[in-house]
This record gives sequence, structure tokens and C-alpha cells, in this order.
Amino acid sequence: MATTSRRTTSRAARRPEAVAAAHVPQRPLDLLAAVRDMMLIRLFEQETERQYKRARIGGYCHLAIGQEAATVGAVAALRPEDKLLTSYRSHGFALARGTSPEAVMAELFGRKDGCAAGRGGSMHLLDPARGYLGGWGIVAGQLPIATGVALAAVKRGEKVAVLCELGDGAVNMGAWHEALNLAAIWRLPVVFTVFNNGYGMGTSVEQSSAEPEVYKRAAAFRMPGERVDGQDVEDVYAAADALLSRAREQRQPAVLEVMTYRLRGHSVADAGTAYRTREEVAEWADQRDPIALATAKLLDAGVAQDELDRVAREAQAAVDAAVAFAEASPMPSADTLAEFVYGDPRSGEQFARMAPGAPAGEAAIVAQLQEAS
Amino acid sequence: MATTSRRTTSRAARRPEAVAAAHVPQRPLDLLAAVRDMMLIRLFEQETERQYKRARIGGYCHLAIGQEAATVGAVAALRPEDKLLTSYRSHGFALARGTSPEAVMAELFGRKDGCAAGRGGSMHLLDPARGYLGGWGIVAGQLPIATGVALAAVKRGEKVAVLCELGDGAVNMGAWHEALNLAAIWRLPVVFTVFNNGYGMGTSVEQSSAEPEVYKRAAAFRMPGERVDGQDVEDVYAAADALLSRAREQRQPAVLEVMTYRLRGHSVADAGTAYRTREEVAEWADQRDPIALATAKLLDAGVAQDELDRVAREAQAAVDAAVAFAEASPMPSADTLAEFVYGDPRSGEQFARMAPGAPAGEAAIVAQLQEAS
Amino acid sequence: MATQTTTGVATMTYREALRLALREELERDPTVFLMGEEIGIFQGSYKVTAGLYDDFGPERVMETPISEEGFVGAAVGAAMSGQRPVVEIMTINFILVAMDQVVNHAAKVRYMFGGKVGCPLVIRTPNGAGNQLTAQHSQSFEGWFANVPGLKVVAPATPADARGLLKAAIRDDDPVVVVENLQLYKAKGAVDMSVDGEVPIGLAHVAREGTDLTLVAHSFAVTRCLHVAEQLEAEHGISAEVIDLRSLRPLDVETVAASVAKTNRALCVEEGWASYGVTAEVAGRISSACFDDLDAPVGRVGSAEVPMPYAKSLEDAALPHEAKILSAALEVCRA
Amino acid sequence: MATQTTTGVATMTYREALRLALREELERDPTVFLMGEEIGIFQGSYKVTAGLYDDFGPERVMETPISEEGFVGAAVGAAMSGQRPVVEIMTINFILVAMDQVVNHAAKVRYMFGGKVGCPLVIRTPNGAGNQLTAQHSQSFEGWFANVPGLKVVAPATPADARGLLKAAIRDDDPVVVVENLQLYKAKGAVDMSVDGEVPIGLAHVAREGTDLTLVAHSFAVTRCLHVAEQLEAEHGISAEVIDLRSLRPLDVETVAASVAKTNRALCVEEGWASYGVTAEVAGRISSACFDDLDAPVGRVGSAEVPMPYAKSLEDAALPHEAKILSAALEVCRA
Ligand SMILES: Cc1ncc(C[n+]2csc(CCOP(=O)(O)OP(=O)(O)O)c2C)c(N)n1
Ligand SMILES: Cc1ncc(C[n+]2csc(CCOP(=O)(O)OP(=O)(O)O)c2C)c(N)n1
Ligand SMILES: [Mg+2]
Ligand SMILES: [Mg+2]
Repeated sequence: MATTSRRTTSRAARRPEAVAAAHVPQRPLDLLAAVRDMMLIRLFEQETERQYKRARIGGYCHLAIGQEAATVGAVAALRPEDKLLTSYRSHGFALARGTSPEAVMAELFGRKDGCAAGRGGSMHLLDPARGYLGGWGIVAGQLPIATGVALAAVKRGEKVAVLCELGDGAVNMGAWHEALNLAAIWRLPVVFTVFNNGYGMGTSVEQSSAEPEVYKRAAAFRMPGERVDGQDVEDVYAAADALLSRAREQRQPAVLEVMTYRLRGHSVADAGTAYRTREEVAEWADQRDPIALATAKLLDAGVAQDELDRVAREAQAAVDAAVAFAEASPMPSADTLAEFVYGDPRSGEQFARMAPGAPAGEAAIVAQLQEAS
Repeated sequence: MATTSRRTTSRAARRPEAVAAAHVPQRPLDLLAAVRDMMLIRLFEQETERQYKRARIGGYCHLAIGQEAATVGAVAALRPEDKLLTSYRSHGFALARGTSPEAVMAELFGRKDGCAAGRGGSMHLLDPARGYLGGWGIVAGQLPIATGVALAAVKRGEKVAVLCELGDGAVNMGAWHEALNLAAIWRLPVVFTVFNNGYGMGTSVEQSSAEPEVYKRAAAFRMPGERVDGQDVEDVYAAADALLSRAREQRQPAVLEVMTYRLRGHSVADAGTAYRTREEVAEWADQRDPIALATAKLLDAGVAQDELDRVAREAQAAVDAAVAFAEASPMPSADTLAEFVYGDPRSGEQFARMAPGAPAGEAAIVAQLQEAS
Repeated sequence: MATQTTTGVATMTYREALRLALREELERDPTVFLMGEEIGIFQGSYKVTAGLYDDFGPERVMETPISEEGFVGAAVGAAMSGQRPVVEIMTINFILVAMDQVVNHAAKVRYMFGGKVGCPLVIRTPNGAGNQLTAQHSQSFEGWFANVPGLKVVAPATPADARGLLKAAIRDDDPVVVVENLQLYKAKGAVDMSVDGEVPIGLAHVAREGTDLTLVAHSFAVTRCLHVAEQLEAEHGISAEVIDLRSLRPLDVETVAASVAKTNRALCVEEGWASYGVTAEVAGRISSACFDDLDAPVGRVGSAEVPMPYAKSLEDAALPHEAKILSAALEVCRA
Repeated sequence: MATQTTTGVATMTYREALRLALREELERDPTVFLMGEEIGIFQGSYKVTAGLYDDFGPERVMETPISEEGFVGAAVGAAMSGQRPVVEIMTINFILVAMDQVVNHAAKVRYMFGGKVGCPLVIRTPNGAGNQLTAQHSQSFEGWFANVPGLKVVAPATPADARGLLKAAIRDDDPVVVVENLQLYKAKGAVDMSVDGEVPIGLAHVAREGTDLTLVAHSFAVTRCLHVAEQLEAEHGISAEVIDLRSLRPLDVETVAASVAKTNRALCVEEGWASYGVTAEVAGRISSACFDDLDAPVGRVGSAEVPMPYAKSLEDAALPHEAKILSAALEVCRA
């Protein structure tokens, strides 16, 4: 077999050759605001990690520490009316889009006031009011859905773009192919935004993808594809802005490949060391930390260190407030278990006749369904 | 919506721009033998159509009349040890590969001596002894399977190639993407051979595929892709031979797009006129009939008309014999219903304890399973 | 075509009734649109959507490439955005490639996201066997969908119910799988055109009254059971009640149990495989709910538990034909 | 790690027992190979395959991209060609994207092709919930596979059975789905290393003898039932027999029926949703086969019929916890 061992894989902490065409966004990125968002996300996720270890947070929990520029740059290019769908690595997206840290932390704690009412947890954050239509847990499952969100917008004649984030591992799923083909033939305004962090769990892009330069796969759908340095928040913003604008104005779908790196393991359960070297991680942390890179730019541009310290303090205060809020929010009560299974007001009535001879689980549920609706 | 009406689609009956690199096969194609095979297939399928109308054949039945050069040219490039998997449009493949017309017609009649023992019918012909691992009914379902057949050959160190035929409609299924990616990263000797006959049922390639030049999609897997005139049996042979040889020798997977046309409807139930013009069909029948084209070449080369007439008569005789054989073959007896559900000799024993309280269907089956094994 | 009388009651096929419901809903609600393979110019593989493309155009009747996972997922996204997509899956066999979108996505949307977003999606697809379509094209998976909280599943057996349940499904705020049937498409029945005709989800129907035995079925098996009931009456003097479940999730156990309380005997019939099939649940429920009423074990009939064979002789042996149901019914009555 | 005694009986976890079976079969038969996501250098998402990549190399332990439909299909093709692939699907939730290959292809190969080619494929995958993994990661679909002729389905509940049934599955000439369980991976038990240890498919196991009530379960629910049986004995003086089904297709109704004939009462328990779930079939069978023996309706317990919620308080309420089983058992005994 030709299988090459991944042990030899090394993902150099170099600025990748970005191919994004030079594009000057109409609105310039507010770099200080971007840094503020990145700091908030970083501190929020560090706190998340601590709270997970204290067992206040459970389930699968995927941190995106190291990917903040990718997240914030891409989300900054969205207009208020645009839509966003992502994978399960979703904390940063909610925060960047403006969901309150309180609602996010309460969700991670599994509380009533969480942004998904405690039903979704870390992987399934959302905020429909801000166009964030969810973090999704099945690899590539969100791609066809994002296509449909764009279709609905087109049907209504709305000029909106849909940003659909996915990981590099997701590009080998059939759903990728079907979703991109549909978006292309129907000319739907979706920008499929691949956060290429080098690995899907412990599998390198080179090992899993026959075309590891993922953006090139767009050509199979006569779709433009671009690659950008994901550690540079300004570059990500510019590239996302360019593609989202064309999606919004011309209904031109596209692929945007954002080269980034996750400094933590795949999830909090993964040390992240079996499949990559400690040196590789250290290099990225030391040389390509997106927050450090952006902060350096700000300092160069004359922003005072004090100002940055203040931003960091405020971000930490927001995180602390989020934890306090989450702690104070009540656990969802067991008698609301069946709430939200169905939404049609007639559901209770519909299920009313299912009780006789019901298995233990169902009998109780039928009763609750009736109450819930 | 940007959806363009297919009514405007026209598939010109011109020789397509073939992009297959000039390649001189080691073994030249025996054109007379190829014509003999094409005639057999054509006459066999015309007879199939008649028998279907007489209700001797049932189920879905897909004719490939007009596609004979594609089928015969591709199969001629296979070595005896090579493997073949196809879609449900499978009559020609079995015949071209050398399965007796008797066994094929008996299968279509649903008889005991059919090549699938009467279980499979028109869509599921096969002949493992000749490396034909089946006609498959779920669009694109055979692609991952073909990949696995190639994997098994590689594991055993066998130098064989796998030809996997699929339709143009199948290239939009996720299975296409996943199978090609796996074949590419594992370097498996599969030639994904797209019979582009212009339509998937009533949907044109242009309408369904964002990259209607299907062979170009190979690039998404860093795989070579070629296009060839499917009405010219010599061209098909040469292109298939080139790619199959590279698969066999260098474990190089590839895409071969064969431009062809089906003169009948999608299945015998489809008149084939709602989505294309009668003129288009007539043009292909008159100007691009693969048998006429090849016959003309033979005559040019000095083969006598008598010789060709003899070949046609022999083919018709083989078809007649096949019908006679099929008629004489017994219907599978109902008490063999459960035969072949399981193959492990212990299956009867395993199922023996399932009978108590069994639903009517199952109780009988359990008994039969025990007998069968 | 449908023949209409002055009273507003028309006789039409199941196929025409479905088409009527689609037309009525497309007219009523601009957010309703259809998606599927060959539903436009080709008129639908089984001609259910015939004429609709011409009348409503390509935006309301969207033809798709062959990529069920993709367009079912797209329908989920559109439904989450307030549209009401009605997806045709050519036959239920092909839904297996889209299973993840139906079960892991459509069914989960509302709950997983804390009720903040819904998914009013309809998936129409025929189950069944009987035309020598063989192993990959002759299946009935509706029991699997009925197992999934978050989904609703209906399976009309008559033209009137085809229209009425499809309308109910389209108007429902939750994802509904509408199981049609290949054999039923050509079946004729009365449809009252003078009324809206919506049939509520979750309500079984006593298709025939009787006193000695309850036959419980859904989809095409109802037709078989009605014939068997006639035979039982005529040839054996047995009065069979036939319950058409109409809805599998929710399941109207109340109506079934009331019938069995009266007849004291029950036989459950389905087109699919009985083991772990729909009849498993129905028989289990009856056995529990009617424990003190039953005079005999609940019987079950389904297709023979083999992949469906091609040969007519074998397919005939595998299908849950009336002879098979009849003998199972006699067995239940004699036990 | 496993601790071995001089008698050859070792105490090991369910996970280690699976690994042992894989190792033994990889050593025994050169046509056996493993496929799956992260089963190599990552050691398996749940560490079942830990160490095997190092010992057998990348050709016997093939790491795959994330493309379940693709590699399950590839395994079908390899199996048709005489190999014995053992595929790991990280959790059963992800098998939905490969459903078509399992049900429309693997299950059909032998029959549809008239017995001319077989498909000795094994799919290993854990079901279950319980770690706040939420709606898309907490499911149990084994009943669906058990509905499909052409497939066999086993679900070991102990380390010894994990080893023995996995071996049987690998040696079987037909496609077998081996349902593991997330909670069981860390469970410990005795495994006799001095014997081959194959456990035949289709044979249920009396995990605990009793006289008053039969608890029927598979997979992790067996563990729950054994605890409940202790409680019933200690706190209520009820002697419960526990049947571990081990195999769902074929289902050993004989052993279950023999037990119920003795105890006259039965409660069926599963991790999945009970309506249209595994317990539907089991309860249906018991009700028929033991019609004259039953003193009370057969009871059933499964997960609450909701997509699994994240919040601990809700997940606890949804799972088929022992308290729920206990009260259902008491209900069956009092009925
Ligand atoms: C269909 C499916 N298969 C497997 C998994 C398990 N899984 C969760 S995340 C993941 C890796 C995804 O990698 P990538 O797409 O690169 O995203 P990243 O985690 O790097 O952000 C896998 C295999 C899943 N959730 N869905
Ligand atoms: C997954 C799936 N969806 C739908 C179908 C129904 N169907 C059978 S053949 C066909 C068209 C296929 O077209 P193409 O791939 O171009 O092959 P051709 O029929 O032209 O040979 C369709 C839609 C199917 N068999 N499988
Ligand atoms: Mg990644
Ligand atoms: Mg075609």
C-alpha cells in the first residue's frame, strides 16, 4: 500500500502562500475591534477548558484556540442580514457574531438560559436573531443545509450571503460534493469556508485529501476558490469580504480556504500530541499566534499597550460575568424534557391517542407532549 | 432562479472534441470481433424490448441501444483477470464480457438458469468467473464497491485493473466524490468510466452538473481525466486501454468520459421524448449509430458485405437460441425463496431459535433458512 | 383523469389526489415549493407531479440533480428559513443516501436548538414492492422513521387520505414523512372536492367494521386486508374489522385498542419485513393495551424476510399476498 | 491493562476484549484487515484499536478519511473479493451517511446475485448515550439493521462476549453489524484466554437466574437490568431472571420464551427509543409465544422519546436509568 505514515507530516508554521486576489474591502476592518473579539474568544475558551476540567461542562467540547483570526476575520465580513452556519467547533462564531458570552456559557453549562435552552451544548450553539443558524455535529452535515438557507433567501429576493464554515476533514465527505454542485447550478450565495487547521482529529490533510490544496476543488464546480492566511485577521477579512460580496451581489458561490492551526487537541479529551510533534505546536504558538500578530500590528500603528491591556481586562471581565451568569441560571427542569420535540401547536392532540400500551418512556412523553403544546 | 429550461437543450449529433491522448494500444482492436459483439448486443436488446412488451420480462429494464461502441470498446480493453462493475444498464456489459446470451436472457426471464439464478433480473446481471461483479441499481452505489475490489486486488499483489462504469447523472452523487478520493489517496487501479449519454432520465448533463465536462472533475483528486468519442469503438478501446494499462501497471486511477447517446428512453417505460426532440434522436440514429460507423470502416477496409451479413445472422441465431433457452429454463421454485439470503453454513443453526412467536413471513423463512444451509 | 359529479365528489386515483393536494397547497401558500428528481418536464417518475411544472414554473417545482443527500439537506435549510419544501424521493429505497439529513438533521433541528428554529419539511416517497423491481427497489422503511422522535410519519391508503394527509403534512410545523405506495398510485377512490379535505395526523380510521377479528394495517396492506375481510365474511362467516392506521408516528393506539377490545383478536399486516417492522410495534402495543381482552396471540404478516427476488415465482412467494393474510387470519381466529 | 491469572482467565475491559479479538483474528487470518477513521496513530477514537497499527502496520490497520459511505462501500467490494474487512464506524450515529452501502448493498450482495458472491463484512460501532453528547451523538439504531434480511446483528454486553461475538462475526461468511456501547467500553469482566472463546451468533444468554420476572435486554441495558435484579431481590423480594439477547438478528426467542414460561412476567429494556425499537419486536414475540404463560402485559423501557438533550438534568431524565427500570419492573409484577 502507498499509505504514508503521518509521523512524517509536519505543518510548517509559515505564512502560507495565500492566493486570495488583492481586494480592498469597502469598509476597512476595525483591527482594534477584531483584537477585542479575538481576545474575548481566547479568554472565553481558556475559561471553558477550566470549567470542563471542573466538570461544569460536559459532552464533546472542541476548542478553537489558535483559530481566532480565522473566525473573527470571516465573521467580520458578514452583514447583519447575512447567515452563518458552522461545524461543532462553534464557540468563537457565536461570540464573534455578537451572541452574549452569558448565553454561550450558560449553554455550555447546560442551563435554562443558554442560547439553545440547554438542549444543544458546546456543539450546537446558535443565535437565529443574529443569523447564526447553528453549530452542527455531523461532519459536513451543515453544507447542504447552508445551501438551502441560501436558496430560501434567493426565493425571497433577499440580497444576503451565507457563510458556511467546515473543517479540512469535511471536504472528503459526499455532502461536500453534493452541496457545492447544487450551490453552483442554482447560483446560490454561499461561501463554503474551509478552516484548514491541518488535521481532522489526528489525520493530516495530506493523508485524507487527494487534493490537499482544498480551494482548488472549487474548480470541479466551476466555482472560484481562494486560499488565505488564516492567522492574519485582516487578510481573512479581506478575502471573506470579497467572496461574500460577490455572493450577495452576483449570487456567486465560492470556496474560501483559510489556513490556520488549532493549538489544542481535537477536543478537550485529546492531548493533541500523538499525530503531530510538540515542536510543531510550539512553533505555531510562538510564531503564528493570531492575537500576537494582530496586537503587534496595532502597537506598530501606534496603539498604546495600555489600551490593549484595557481591552484584555474588559474581555476577562466579560468572561467572568458569563461564568457567574451561567452558574446562576437554573438547570432545565426534568418536566420540560419533551418541550421542543415538536413545534406544531396540534402536536399534543396528534399524540394524545398514542398512550395505550405505551412503553415506559413513551407514556410519559406523550403526557409531556400534550402539556408542552 | 437561474434554472434554465431543458427544452432548449440540444445534444448535437457531432463527433465530440475528444481529448484522449493519442495512444497506440499494444494489442490492436479486432474491429470485426467488435462489430460482432455490438451486433449481438443490439439484436439482444431489440429482442429484450419485444419480450418485455410480451410481459416475459418484468421490472425495470434499461436498454443501451446506441451505446454499443462505448460498451464493447471499454470491455475489449479489459484483460481476463481485470474486474468490471457497472450500473443497472447492464445487458451489454455481460454480453461483451463473454457471458452467454442464454444465461443473460434466462435472467431477464427470471429463470433458474439465469446468471443470477433469477434473483437479480435486468439490473443485476453478473458473472464473477469473468470478473463481472455486477450491475447495481442505486445510482453511484457501485463506485465505492469498485474501489474496494481494487483495494483487495492490491492487497493480494495482483496486477489487475477495475473498470467501473457509471452514468453522467451519477457524477453528482456524494459517492462519486468519496470513491474517487479514496481511489486517489490509496492509489487504487480503478478507471471510473462515465458513459455520458447526455441525460440522467430526463435531466441533461448541463442542468445537473456544475462541470458538465465531466472528465475535468478528475482534477479535484489530482487524477487524470480524459474524454473520448463513444460512438467510435476504436477510440473508446484505445482510450480505455491507455487508462486501464496505467491502472494495472502503475496503480493510477483515472476518469474516462465516453460521449455517447441512448436511442431509447431511460427505461422501457419511458418514451424518451418529453425532454429531447425527435430530431435530436433521429440525428444520432442516422449519423452517429456506432454499429453503422464501424461497419462502414470495415467495408472501407475491404471486408465483404457478405461477411457482415453472416455475422449479423449468427448474432440473431445466438439471440434466438437465448430466448429458447430462457423459455425452457424452469421458474425458480417457491421453496427456494430463502436460498442465498445468508451464505455461512451455520446460518440455519443460528436462526433456528428465532421461530417462536414468529410473524408469518419469518416463521416460514426460518424453516427455509435451515433447509437452505 | 378525475371524474367529478355535481355534488363535488370526484373519483380519482391516489396519484391524482396527491397531485391535487400539491396543487392546492402551492396555490394557497407561496412558501410551499416542490423539489425532487424528474418532477418537472419528466412529470415525475411516477407522474405524481404531472402538469405542475408547467403551471407553477421551475422555482416552485424545482428539478434536482441525482443527489438526495444534498437536496434533502437543502430542503432542511430552506425549511429552517421559513419555506415549506415538499421533497419527492423517487422511491423510499433511495432515501438511504439521505438518511443522515432526515434523522440526524431534520428530526433534531427544533429540539437541539432549544425551540429557536423549526423545520416544516415534507418528504414524500413511495414504499412497496410488487413489480419485480428486486432487492434494491422494493423496500419499506417507514418503521425506521416512526422510531425517530422529532419526525411524524403518515401513510395514506386511499385517494382521500392521500390528499388529506399530504395537506396536513404540508401545513404541519414539523418534519413529516409521507409514505406513498407504488401499487396504490393507480388505485381509485372518492375525493370530496367541495371541502378542504385535510385529514388530521394521528388519527386511525375504521375502514371496515366487524366483530370477530381486527385487521390492522397501513398503506397498501389496508387494501389487501379489506379484500381478505370480504373473503373471511363470504367464505368463513368471520366478521373482520379493518383499521387503517394512516399515521405511524404518532400512532393511534386508542382506536386500535378499542377495536380489539370488541373483537378480542388481532392480526397486523405490513408490506415490509415484519421482524423489527411496523407490526412489531403495533402487535406489542395491542398485546399490552388489550391484555385482558385478547382471546388469541396477536398475529403478524409481512413480506418474507429475504431481499426481494426478481423472478415472478419468487416475488409472488415473498409478498404478503391475500392468501397469506387469510390463512394467518384463520389461524388467529382458531387459536 | 488486562490482569491474567494462572488459570488463563484474565480480567479485562470490554475495550480490551474487543482489541484482543481483533488482534487474534488479524494474526489468524491474513485476509482480515481493519478500516476506519482514526484507528491507527490516534489509536481509535475510543481506543479500541490501540497498538494494532504499530503491530500490524498501515495495510492491516487502514486509516481512512472522513467518508463513511466511501469506505464502507470499499469494504463491501473487498469482502466480495474474498477479504474480511472489519470496519469501525466511530459511533453508530455516523452510520447514517453509509446506510445505503450497508442496507442496499452489503445486505443484498449474496441474494441479489444468486449466491454467486458473498460479503463477509464486519461493521463495529458503538451505540448509546450518557455523556451529554446530545442529539446527534447519542443514538441506537441497531433495531433498524435487525429489520434487514441479509444482515446479522450482535450486541455484546460483557468483555467475554465482546471478544467472542466479534470473533464469530469476523469468521461469519455474511455481513455482521457488531453493536458496541460507549458506556461498556470501560466495563471489566473475566475472559478465558486459554480458549478460543468464539461465542456463536444467535444464542441468548441467561445472565442471571430468577423465578418471578424476566428482564430481557441487550448491550448496556443488560448491565442496568442486572443491577435492577439485585435491587428487586434485596428490596422487594422479587427474583428476576435476566436474559442477555446477545444477538438481535437472529433473535433467540426460544431462550426468552423458556424463561417467560417459567416466570410468567417480562420486561424488555433497551437504550434506544422503545416505540418501533428493539423492544417492540421482543415484546411482540413474547406476547405471542408466551400467550398462555403471561400473567401480566409485557413491559418495555427505553430512552425518553426525545432527541437526546445536553443538560445533565434533562439527559438524566431521558436515559433508561435503573430507577425507571425498577419501577417498570414493579409495575409488571403488580399487574
Ligand atoms: C460523519 C461523521 N463522521 C465522523 C465524525 C467524528 N468526527 C467529529 S470531528 C471529526 C474531525 C473533523 O475534522 P475537520 O473537518 O478538519 O474539523 P476540525 O475538527 O479540524 O475543526 C470527526 C472525524 C462525525 N462527527 N461525523
Ligand atoms: C440514489 C438513486 N436515486 C435515484 C435513482 C433513480 N434513477 C435510476 S437511473 C436514474 C438516472 C441515472 O442517470 P445516468 O447516471 O446518467 O445513467 P443512465 O441512465 O443515463 O445510463 C435515476 C435518477 C436511483 N436508482 N438511485
Ligand atoms: Mg481540521
Ligand atoms: Mg445518462
